[in-house]
Amino acid sequence: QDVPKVGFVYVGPVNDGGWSQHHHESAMKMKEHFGDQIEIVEQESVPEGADAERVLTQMALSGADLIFTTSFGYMDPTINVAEKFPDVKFEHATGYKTADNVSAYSARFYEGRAITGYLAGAMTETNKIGYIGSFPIPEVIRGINSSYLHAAQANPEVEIAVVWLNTWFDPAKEADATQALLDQGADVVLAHTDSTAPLSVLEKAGAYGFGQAADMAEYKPEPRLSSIIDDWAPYYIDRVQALIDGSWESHNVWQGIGDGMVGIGEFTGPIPDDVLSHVTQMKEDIASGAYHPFTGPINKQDGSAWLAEGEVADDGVLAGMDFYVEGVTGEIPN
Amino acid sequence: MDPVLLVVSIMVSATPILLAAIGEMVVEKSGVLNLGVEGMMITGAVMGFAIAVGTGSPLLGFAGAAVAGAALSLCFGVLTQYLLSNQVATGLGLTLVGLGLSALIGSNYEGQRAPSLGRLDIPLLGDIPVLGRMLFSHDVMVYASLALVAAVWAFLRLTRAGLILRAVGEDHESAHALGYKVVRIRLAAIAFGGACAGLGGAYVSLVRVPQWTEGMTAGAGWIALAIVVFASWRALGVLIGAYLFGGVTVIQLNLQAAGTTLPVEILSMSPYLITILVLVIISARGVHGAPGSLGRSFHASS
Amino acid sequence: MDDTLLRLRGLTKAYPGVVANDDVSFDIGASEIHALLGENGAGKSTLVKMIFGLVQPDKGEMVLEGKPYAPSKPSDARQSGVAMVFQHFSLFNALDVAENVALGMETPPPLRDLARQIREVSEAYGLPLDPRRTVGTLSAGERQRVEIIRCLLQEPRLLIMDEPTSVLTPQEVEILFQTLLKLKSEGTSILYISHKLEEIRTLCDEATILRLGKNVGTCTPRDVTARQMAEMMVGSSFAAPEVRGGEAGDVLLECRALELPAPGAFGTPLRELSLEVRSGEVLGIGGVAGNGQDELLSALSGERLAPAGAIWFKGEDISRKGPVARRALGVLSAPEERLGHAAAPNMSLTENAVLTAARRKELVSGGFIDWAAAKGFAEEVIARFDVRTPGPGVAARALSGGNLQKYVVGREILQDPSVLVVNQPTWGVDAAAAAAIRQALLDLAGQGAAIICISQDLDELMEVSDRFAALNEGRLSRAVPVAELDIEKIGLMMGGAHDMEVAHAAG
Amino acid sequence: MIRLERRPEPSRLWTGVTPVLAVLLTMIVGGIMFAALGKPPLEAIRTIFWDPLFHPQFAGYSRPQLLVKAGPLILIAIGLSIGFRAGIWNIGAEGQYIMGAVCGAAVGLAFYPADSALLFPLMVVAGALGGWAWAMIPAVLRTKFGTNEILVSLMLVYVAENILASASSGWLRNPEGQGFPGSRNFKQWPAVFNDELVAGTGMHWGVVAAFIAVIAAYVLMARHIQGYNVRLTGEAPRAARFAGVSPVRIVFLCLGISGALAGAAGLFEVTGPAGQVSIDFGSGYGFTAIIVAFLGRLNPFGILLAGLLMALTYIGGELAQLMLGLPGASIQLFQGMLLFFLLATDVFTNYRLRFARRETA
Ligand SMILES: Nc1ncnc2c1ncn2[C@@H]1O[C@H](COP(=O)(O)OP(=O)(O)OP(=O)(O)O)[C@@H](O)[C@H]1O
Ligand SMILES: Nc1ncnc2c1ncn2[C@@H]1O[C@H](COP(=O)(O)OP(=O)(O)OP(=O)(O)O)[C@@H](O)[C@H]1O
Ligand SMILES: [Mg+2]
Ligand SMILES: [Mg+2]
Repeated sequence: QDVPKVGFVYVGPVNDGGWSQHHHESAMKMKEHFGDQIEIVEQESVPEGADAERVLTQMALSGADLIFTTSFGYMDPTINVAEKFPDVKFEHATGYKTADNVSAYSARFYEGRAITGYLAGAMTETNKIGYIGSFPIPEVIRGINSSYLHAAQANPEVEIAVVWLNTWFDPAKEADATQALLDQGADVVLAHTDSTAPLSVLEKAGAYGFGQAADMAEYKPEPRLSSIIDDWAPYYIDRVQALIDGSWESHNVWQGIGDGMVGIGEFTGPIPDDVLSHVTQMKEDIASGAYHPFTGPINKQDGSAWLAEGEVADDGVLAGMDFYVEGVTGEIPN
Repeated sequence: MDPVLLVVSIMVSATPILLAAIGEMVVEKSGVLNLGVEGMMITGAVMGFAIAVGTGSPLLGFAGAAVAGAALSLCFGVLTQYLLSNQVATGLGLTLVGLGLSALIGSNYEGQRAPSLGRLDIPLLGDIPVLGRMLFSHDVMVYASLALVAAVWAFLRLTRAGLILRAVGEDHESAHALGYKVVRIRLAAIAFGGACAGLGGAYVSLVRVPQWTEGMTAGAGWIALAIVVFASWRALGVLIGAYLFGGVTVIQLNLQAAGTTLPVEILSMSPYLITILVLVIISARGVHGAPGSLGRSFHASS
Repeated sequence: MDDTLLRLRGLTKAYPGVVANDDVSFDIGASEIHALLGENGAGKSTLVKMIFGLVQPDKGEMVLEGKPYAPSKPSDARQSGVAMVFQHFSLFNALDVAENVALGMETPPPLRDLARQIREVSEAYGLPLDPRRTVGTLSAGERQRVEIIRCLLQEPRLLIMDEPTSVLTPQEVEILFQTLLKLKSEGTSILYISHKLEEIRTLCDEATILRLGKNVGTCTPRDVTARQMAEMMVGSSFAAPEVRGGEAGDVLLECRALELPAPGAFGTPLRELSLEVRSGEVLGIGGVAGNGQDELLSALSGERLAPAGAIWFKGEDISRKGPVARRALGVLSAPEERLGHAAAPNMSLTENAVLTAARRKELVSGGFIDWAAAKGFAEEVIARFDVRTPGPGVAARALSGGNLQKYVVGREILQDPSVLVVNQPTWGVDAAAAAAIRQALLDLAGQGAAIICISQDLDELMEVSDRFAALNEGRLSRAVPVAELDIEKIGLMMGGAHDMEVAHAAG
Repeated sequence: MIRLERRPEPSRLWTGVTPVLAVLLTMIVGGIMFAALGKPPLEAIRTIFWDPLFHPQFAGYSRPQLLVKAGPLILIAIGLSIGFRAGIWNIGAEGQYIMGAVCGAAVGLAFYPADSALLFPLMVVAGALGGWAWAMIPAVLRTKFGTNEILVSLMLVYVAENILASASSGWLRNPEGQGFPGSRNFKQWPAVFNDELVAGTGMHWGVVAAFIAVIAAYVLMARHIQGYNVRLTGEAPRAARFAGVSPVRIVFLCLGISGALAGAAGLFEVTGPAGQVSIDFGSGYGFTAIIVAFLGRLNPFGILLAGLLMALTYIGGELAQLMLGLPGASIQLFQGMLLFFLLATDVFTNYRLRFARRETA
């Protein structure tokens, strides 16, 4: 009974090949790291909202000491349950609310998007890249902006076409959307949804894409050029260690390539050497903090100034980003 | 927008619904309403995928999917035909069971890749400049689905077995009085419908996406049901309906990708709204053609 | 015996709670028209279903032309040369004539050849039919032709007909009889079921009578009276209706040039239909099934609303009033189809009492149903009309047709209607029950109600009506006092010769 | 040979016995399935059916949760059952549930941060009206054009989901939510928060409404002429027209009731247990309620029990995941089996098994 119990709650099945699977795998790595020092319980496919609150409560009742709630929609349930169980610690992913016993953690995926965006800009021959959006939330808008800015760095002519799907995960829709983007002349497609369906379609069409959430190494060397990998394991190990040490404290962190939370998959495929060295360098600069993907001058879509020359976006604005940067066409649905 | 590419995309996106709908049409023609298409499709999707991965042959995968779909549909068949359960409820139950079962079976297949089904360029025809790429350069299942539509049409219109099937759906009492085995004929139709739904599901997991993920048919089975009504229970209508729905789905994505100013919400609702609209137009025209005994239980009281 | 075609020995078939056939034995001779008689539920249909292979006997055996005969399915029967025209047609409305015929044959030729054969055979027997017509659009008489042609094409040795004439005009009956006689002369035997005893006397050579599933005797119909046969069926004597209605009083219900479009693809429109019926009077409306009887009843009951000014009750325009309002006024009706129209099959008799009697019997107050009162009313109907059932809690479908019919008609009569419209009040009902229902209608008229009796049974109409009118393709002929009519005039009226004078001149 | 023989009337005995039999069969077959998945079958069954009620550690919490989970299911299923009785197949309650939540929440949020006691009742009305209006679409299309209501109501679920998505990431988005999707959380707005009425019971207004709906539906169907008309329409449409029942009116009545109840359920849920309008608000209650309606054999009290049983399998299923690591999908399959077995055993209510003997053929 002495070993600490760590719980994980996932929004999808643990083998969804995307978001939930990554949290699950990271949890497994963490468990491997600690072995018998801890006990772990997991619950998959928990709908957000009322059900989440119940599942969290039951988990807390079952004696969990630290619970990771791995989806944005669990934010309010987490806060509510945390209030009822002050002795249990909670870690909520991708949200912004914290409490004495609730931490928030999130990844700076836009750093990865800068790299894949640059690759997309460099690799497109039609000067048109596609982007599959899930929901029009800051996280995704940030990704579109970051991708476009860096694609334009590589290729000033580039255009970006966005298709919104209103889902994180629907392989058939993702496949159709990819096909539609290809039909519209895009030859590199970035996906902000979690399945490998886009890569399958891209492979057939001979176009390029990227791994999302996972390395998606099955699609190496082509069509996958690189990938943005969610790697939560270091963070989980860190936090569970803190729990064991009794040093756990609430915080709100946003980690990127430098901390290892955002991984960049191996560069594969016919990337020209100069592009390769550029992105390799970019990755290092971002990791070291030498380069911030949102560094001015950047204007907003309507042409108004946002960041002056050399100015770096602050986290507050980034966190709530609800506008496109200049050059992105189309409107954000609302 | 390149019309050639568009047509190709539409055909691929419509094929799963087309397969499921043509099967369901036969089921309904025999007087049975099976609302479990979604459950049979998803089961077909997972079994097709599992078998294709296991054997390395997508065609075997399709065969397995058909068998799995048929097997599941026979659960429905036994319940509704022998145990006389309500067809609506049983169909819904079938969907539930199919979704659960497929998720269980599929948990080992997530993230795997399926062997791909090659494109079948029809020689000569495939070389015709525009049409060739548009119509004669698909995978074999696209042709199979079209052939199936033609076969179903011919079966129902031209053969005695087809006539009997229609008769059973039209009036099971009369058919029974003439000595036709209503229940057996319906079971055969149900199994056929299940097999078609299975094929449709496998097309999603083996060709269109292609990979297995839980719940991946995402409502296609329901659309297939709508299309049967939409088609007024005619094979050609099913073809048109499936391609129309596939068309709207693909075109709305293309419009988004092309950067239209139409609001995204309207675009993504459009396949459903247009389906409703067409259903309304068709029913307002008074073309129904629903089989007379559709959805009614039959019990030979002798 | 050499000239025996089919020999039945000890056939027994039990259903839960009832032995439908109990040790039935008789012979059907070659080239013989053999009648099978019996009350409702006597087991006639069950017996012929066994001969046709639709039902398997529990016990007993059959010998066809000296060989044991045990059909396990209709196709066995067809192969042995047995064909059957069903009591309830076994036709498919949405299919065409040729398809319908093909479905009833063992090995039909291709549809095109079949269509030609249908034309040939139908003309040869004087029953013209267009093989491409959709069956749903045919009249009842034409539908029966389809059934008969279907049998004839198989050149049967034994043709079974279960109540074939209940839907035919006298002229059509005449044609049918000629066909049957022709068949007989060609060597075909016919097993003929009917409740119309006069018909049997003209047509049949032999008759077997069933009562409660047992063979209670045979007779030669020509040698006995209809009344004797009826008494054999019932097992006792019974009274024919006696009291004629009272004196005709004021006009209670009136239709003025009622026009109503057809209700669906297979319905009949009502055209310029005018009628009036007075207190104490029974207006009989004859006509071949499918000429607007159903539609007329729907229009009078309020089930379908008529254009304003078309239907008047005691000088009040009730055209736009629905069934509830009309019942409140005293205009009641009982449709032909008992199950599903006049009564809900799966609901109890008590519940079915509420169906039409809610208002007049005050079974509903403030929107809430008084189930005790409803049960009381149901019990009253059961008692007064001798409905044979365990009690009012029984589902309507559990009653036999005749009993349910008594219940349905009784339910309306006991509500003291001012006007009662009935359609086929004794359809398929056995002689004794039919007599009781007719008597009740006459008694009601005697109390001053106006009654419209729509029926295809001319004998019935002659028996109960004061005046007679005929429906033809939705038009109603002028009503003529029954005393002035003979069978030929009636036939002409039913055939659509509305103006009697012209008809006479032509004839 | 085994044959079915229709009973003259449904058997009272079997009406009561079949659900029990179905649950037992489900336990047996489910147990086999759990064993096949390598989990201890008895323990799994016990965790699903027993622990939520009696486990010392959890029961105190999960017992009230049973009501929270069953409340919306019952409320929606009651509405659906009335329509199903009349042969009107509203399969799209999920859409009406969503629209009820969106409309009710929108009306409420328009007054944020008002503190009036009238606001919550107003929201309930708005929610019910939202669901009602959404159900009126298939009703109007069916009565005007004869369009199949199964398909229209179903298609409208997808439309409603799109509206929900745009509401939660657009026009109802919490202005203080830093651009994240999701409306304001009603839990932080006491004036409209649909909280437990008595702490620790799980009783919120939605559950109260569900109980009222059960009783009202019973009275309507068993005693009131309109309920009778509904049943009559389902049993024999032609007889209903003959009785004077307007089929159009029945369509509007049935779809209206089920839409309004589903809408109200959505509102109670969004202001209570869910707390906010979010993209994932639609959690399938509308579809599960169809199963609940049939499990309860369209009888109000049956639905009450079925709703609780369904809630038990959900909560028990979650516990089984937590304690035994049972995969989520197996619970779904388990529920499907329950419905199948109920439908299968239902045959005994209306039919009797006969072992046919044939002496001479
Ligand atoms: N399938 C069946 N199941 C149960 N009972 C049946 C069945 N068919 C007939 N019966 C019963 O058997 C008896 C004989 O029925 P049958 O239909 O043979 O009578 P019938 O003489 O043809 O009557 P009618 O003149 O009304 O047509 C009736 O009591 C009937 O209720
Ligand atoms: N099937 C029925 N049988 C007998 N009475 C009925 C039936 N249905 C409704 N009624 C009675 O008719 C009265 C009015 O019913 P209902 O409200 O359905 O019709 P309505 O006349 O159109 O009413 P309103 O004009 O108020 O809309 C009720 O008091 C009820 O008792
Ligand atoms: Mg009979
Ligand atoms: Mg009114």
